Amino acid sequence: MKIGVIGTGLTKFGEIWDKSLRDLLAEAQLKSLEEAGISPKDIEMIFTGNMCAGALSGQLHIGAMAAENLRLNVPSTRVEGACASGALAIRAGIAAIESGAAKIVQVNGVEKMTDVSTEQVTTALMGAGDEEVEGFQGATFPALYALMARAYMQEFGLTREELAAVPVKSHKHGSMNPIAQYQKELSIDDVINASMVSDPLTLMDCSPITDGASSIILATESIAKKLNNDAVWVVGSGQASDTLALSNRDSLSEIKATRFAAEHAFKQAGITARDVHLAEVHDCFSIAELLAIEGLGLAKKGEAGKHAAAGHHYFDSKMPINTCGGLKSCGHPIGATGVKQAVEIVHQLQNRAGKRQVKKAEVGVAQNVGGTGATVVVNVFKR
Amino acid sequence: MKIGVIGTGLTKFGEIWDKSLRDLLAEAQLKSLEEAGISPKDIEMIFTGNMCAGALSGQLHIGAMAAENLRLNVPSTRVEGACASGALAIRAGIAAIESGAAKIVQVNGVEKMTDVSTEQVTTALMGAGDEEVEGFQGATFPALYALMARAYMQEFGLTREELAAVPVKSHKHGSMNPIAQYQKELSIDDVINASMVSDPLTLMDCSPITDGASSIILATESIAKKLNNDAVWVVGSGQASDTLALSNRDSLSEIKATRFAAEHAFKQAGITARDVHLAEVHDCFSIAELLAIEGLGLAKKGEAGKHAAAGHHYFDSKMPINTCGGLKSCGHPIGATGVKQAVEIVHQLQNRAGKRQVKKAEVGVAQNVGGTGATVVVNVFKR
Amino acid sequence: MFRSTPIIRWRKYQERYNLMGAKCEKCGKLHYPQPALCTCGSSKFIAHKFKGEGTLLSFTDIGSGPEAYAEHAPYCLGIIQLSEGPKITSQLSDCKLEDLKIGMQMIATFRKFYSSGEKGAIYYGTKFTPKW
Amino acid sequence: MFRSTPIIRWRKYQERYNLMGAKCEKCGKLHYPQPALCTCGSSKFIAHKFKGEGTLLSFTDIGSGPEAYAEHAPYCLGIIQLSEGPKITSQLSDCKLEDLKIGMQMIATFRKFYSSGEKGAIYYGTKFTPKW
Ligand SMILES: [Zn+2]
Ligand SMILES: [Zn+2]
Repeated sequence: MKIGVIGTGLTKFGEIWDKSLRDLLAEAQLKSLEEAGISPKDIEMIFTGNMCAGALSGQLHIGAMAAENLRLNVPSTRVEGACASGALAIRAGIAAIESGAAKIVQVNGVEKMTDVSTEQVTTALMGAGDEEVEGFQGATFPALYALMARAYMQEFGLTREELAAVPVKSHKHGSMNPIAQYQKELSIDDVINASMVSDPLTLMDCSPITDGASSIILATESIAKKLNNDAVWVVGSGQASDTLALSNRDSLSEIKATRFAAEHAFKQAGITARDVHLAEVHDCFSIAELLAIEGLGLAKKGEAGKHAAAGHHYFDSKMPINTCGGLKSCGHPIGATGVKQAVEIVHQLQNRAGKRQVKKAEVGVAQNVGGTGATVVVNVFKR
Repeated sequence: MKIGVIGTGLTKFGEIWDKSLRDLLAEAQLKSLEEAGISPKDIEMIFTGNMCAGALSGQLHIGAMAAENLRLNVPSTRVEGACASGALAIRAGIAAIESGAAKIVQVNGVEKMTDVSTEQVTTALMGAGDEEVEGFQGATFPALYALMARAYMQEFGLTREELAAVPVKSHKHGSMNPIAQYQKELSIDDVINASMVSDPLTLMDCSPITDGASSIILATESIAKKLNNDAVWVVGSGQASDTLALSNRDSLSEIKATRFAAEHAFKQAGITARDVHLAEVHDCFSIAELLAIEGLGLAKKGEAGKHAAAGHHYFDSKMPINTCGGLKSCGHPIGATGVKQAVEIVHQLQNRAGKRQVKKAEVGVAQNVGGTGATVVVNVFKR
Repeated sequence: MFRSTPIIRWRKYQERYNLMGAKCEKCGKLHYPQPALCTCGSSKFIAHKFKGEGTLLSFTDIGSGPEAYAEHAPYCLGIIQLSEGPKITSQLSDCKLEDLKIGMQMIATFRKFYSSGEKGAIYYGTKFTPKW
Repeated sequence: MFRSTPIIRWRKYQERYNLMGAKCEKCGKLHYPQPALCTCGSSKFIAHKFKGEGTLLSFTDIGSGPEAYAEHAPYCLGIIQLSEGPKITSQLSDCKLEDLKIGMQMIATFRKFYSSGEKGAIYYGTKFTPKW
């Protein structure tokens, strides 16, 4: 597989009071077109990832909205897999091109979350879990990840300080990313002493509520080579599923679907975990970043926390992780996240990442998780 | 394009009190597997259409649920385009096979609508329109289609009696379909004298609130030939978009996206409208059936009502339309509808449609609409 | 969706209170509401206030509305072509279904829409009424 | 999602009130709740009532829950491995976070969950509590 990313577009991430769901989506759409140097009429299909607009804005049918924004009548579809919706939209775009149905595709992600109360957001996000098994019990996503964190800490001896190294690093990266929601550094103490959300996770272990949109343009190899002499290539893509409810899985201390998705994506890309120069992973909660790193094979089981504490995941260290600031610091507009991860990898591979630029990066991986790991997508990008 | 439909599965459509969203989905999934004579492990990817489970059951992430039902870890994705979600899932399945990513794919549709109040359903369904332009104004879907009906009646002189011929025919067909929600025949007077919902549309012009699920198994040509000596083939597929809001379109009396989707699907299938032996079309409201017939080119603009009144759309007449009873009589579990349309066409082309069997049918078309026409999918099936 | 916070109300204030749309800077085409792109391909607009007069293209009535409008029903709904060109979906106030006719002239009027919960914000906006 | 009608409550009555799960007719494996398919591939099950005893695999607390549980917070949540095998997500009642320890024995108890609106139905179900 060799599909070109020929344009990227991101809005600011954060509380964007003056922009609606449609405004955010349109802004990212127009930016990716502008960067690709093409006109709306060149777009043959559109796929858009979104999770919560039905619950938070009363708006489904985002596919039609995305086409309308470009004044197009082309096929335009919304894809949803909870927090993995963005990467699923990328996979839909890949399938459209690989099937020959389209040569140039726009892939977007969008979420508008700050129009409603936190309780409404919490309720809406529980749609990612199992409503009958988890939602009825009053479970929340911070709580479900806290269950995983505690089980992992017990099993592998991870300390609270090691876990806190994850958001500290995220905020360091976010401080160098102009679109990030939070651009302020944190200390280990800031994380540990923040208000407790679901023990052992504090507020600083949790990704925030964010508005934002992201967009990329995908094209066939020949078109990408013609239009862009610095295209980045999608060379592998994997997706795997697991039970909706955490309690229905064999282990609470791993996200098995990451392993399955990575195996497929790496095989397709012809790489192994050793070939990966940087990764964007789904750190909706700090524990999730460690599970992601281990699931991708970038650390042995139980060891990701030690690497984090040793500083290996900074942009200028051995294995740069979440150089954009991750979901924690860059923000987590759910549907936009998966596409934003791709944008960050593309910018890094094109040497456009400014102060947080990783040196000599040629292979980047993006891992996007839905729920507590019921859907995982892994996409591999190459220079 | 030549993709085989090697298995079909439908639940009963109606108020299925004792079954949850998950139960309905699982039932259809197991039925299509059984009919195909394959085991869950043969399924390489799953796509599921659903519109409202987030709003009506608090459950998003239906892709993972579908995989869990079969105890699989394969890629499984929910696709949403309002009331066209089912046919969009079929398109996603087609793309998966055409791209070479999978050889056998399960495509499902599901909706569980009777757990909540009618007002909640009405609110959720407005997610298919434009929330800011239509929803804020208190618009409902019956009202938006009533606006189209009145504009069409004024422009083409369609009478109330002609329009009533649509649900009368639907109920005749539904009376011969054991899974239909309503299996009772109606008269023209029953339609006209039913309680007014949104003038000129009465309750008998409106599809009901329905629980149900549907499933098909798609396979490559070679696998389909091996597994099934009576496979029906998907030979063309088209999708088009239009503005979310009805008021932003040029005309209130046509659904332009049907025309665009049909042009593409027919071209791909190598057919014209004259080659079509029967069609399942999206009669969410009786006016929609006339607009669909004209959009597909099965009648000239403004003439579909006369054909309806003349009885041409019965299963044993010139141009059988909605032999399953349509959305009106068979019921309209939103996400399930598009896949059920495919199931009906397959059963007709395989001579399995019982009392409502169309004679010598070899080419069937399914047209599925999202919102007031902001998304339309047309799929062409051949014996 | 009927938001329980006043943010959306503030964001759409001009559009809904004052029929504020947009004029394309490049080709001059008028839009309501402001789109992402003009038909000419430009994305630059300046605010344009519509006069609030137009022609009724179609209409209907709603006996049972969505949750937020439950106590508000029944009401009439129509599509009006503004005299400047764009079309608008609008509630029709101060009239009954029998009063309405395709092609009749309508004018904008400022009205209450719905209130969000018992203590929630009250939402206002423009409705249209026949120009008797 | 917290349904405003009692239908879902009725449908899950046995499962939630009586910890009723399923036993595979073919291989005898126990499940909670009943799945579509057993690991052996069979879809035939008979009802099986779990004893309501198990081991705490992990736990946490929730200070601010979803809308329906707003007045109910704070509460503890855990995953219990039932003595018969299956795992269950459950609220933990009659205990504080400090009381809990991975590996401790838990027993089922019948409790109120939440009420739907001021006049709405009250939902009940099984919670787990430490076996002191
Ligand atoms: Zn212009
Ligand atoms: Zn078994």
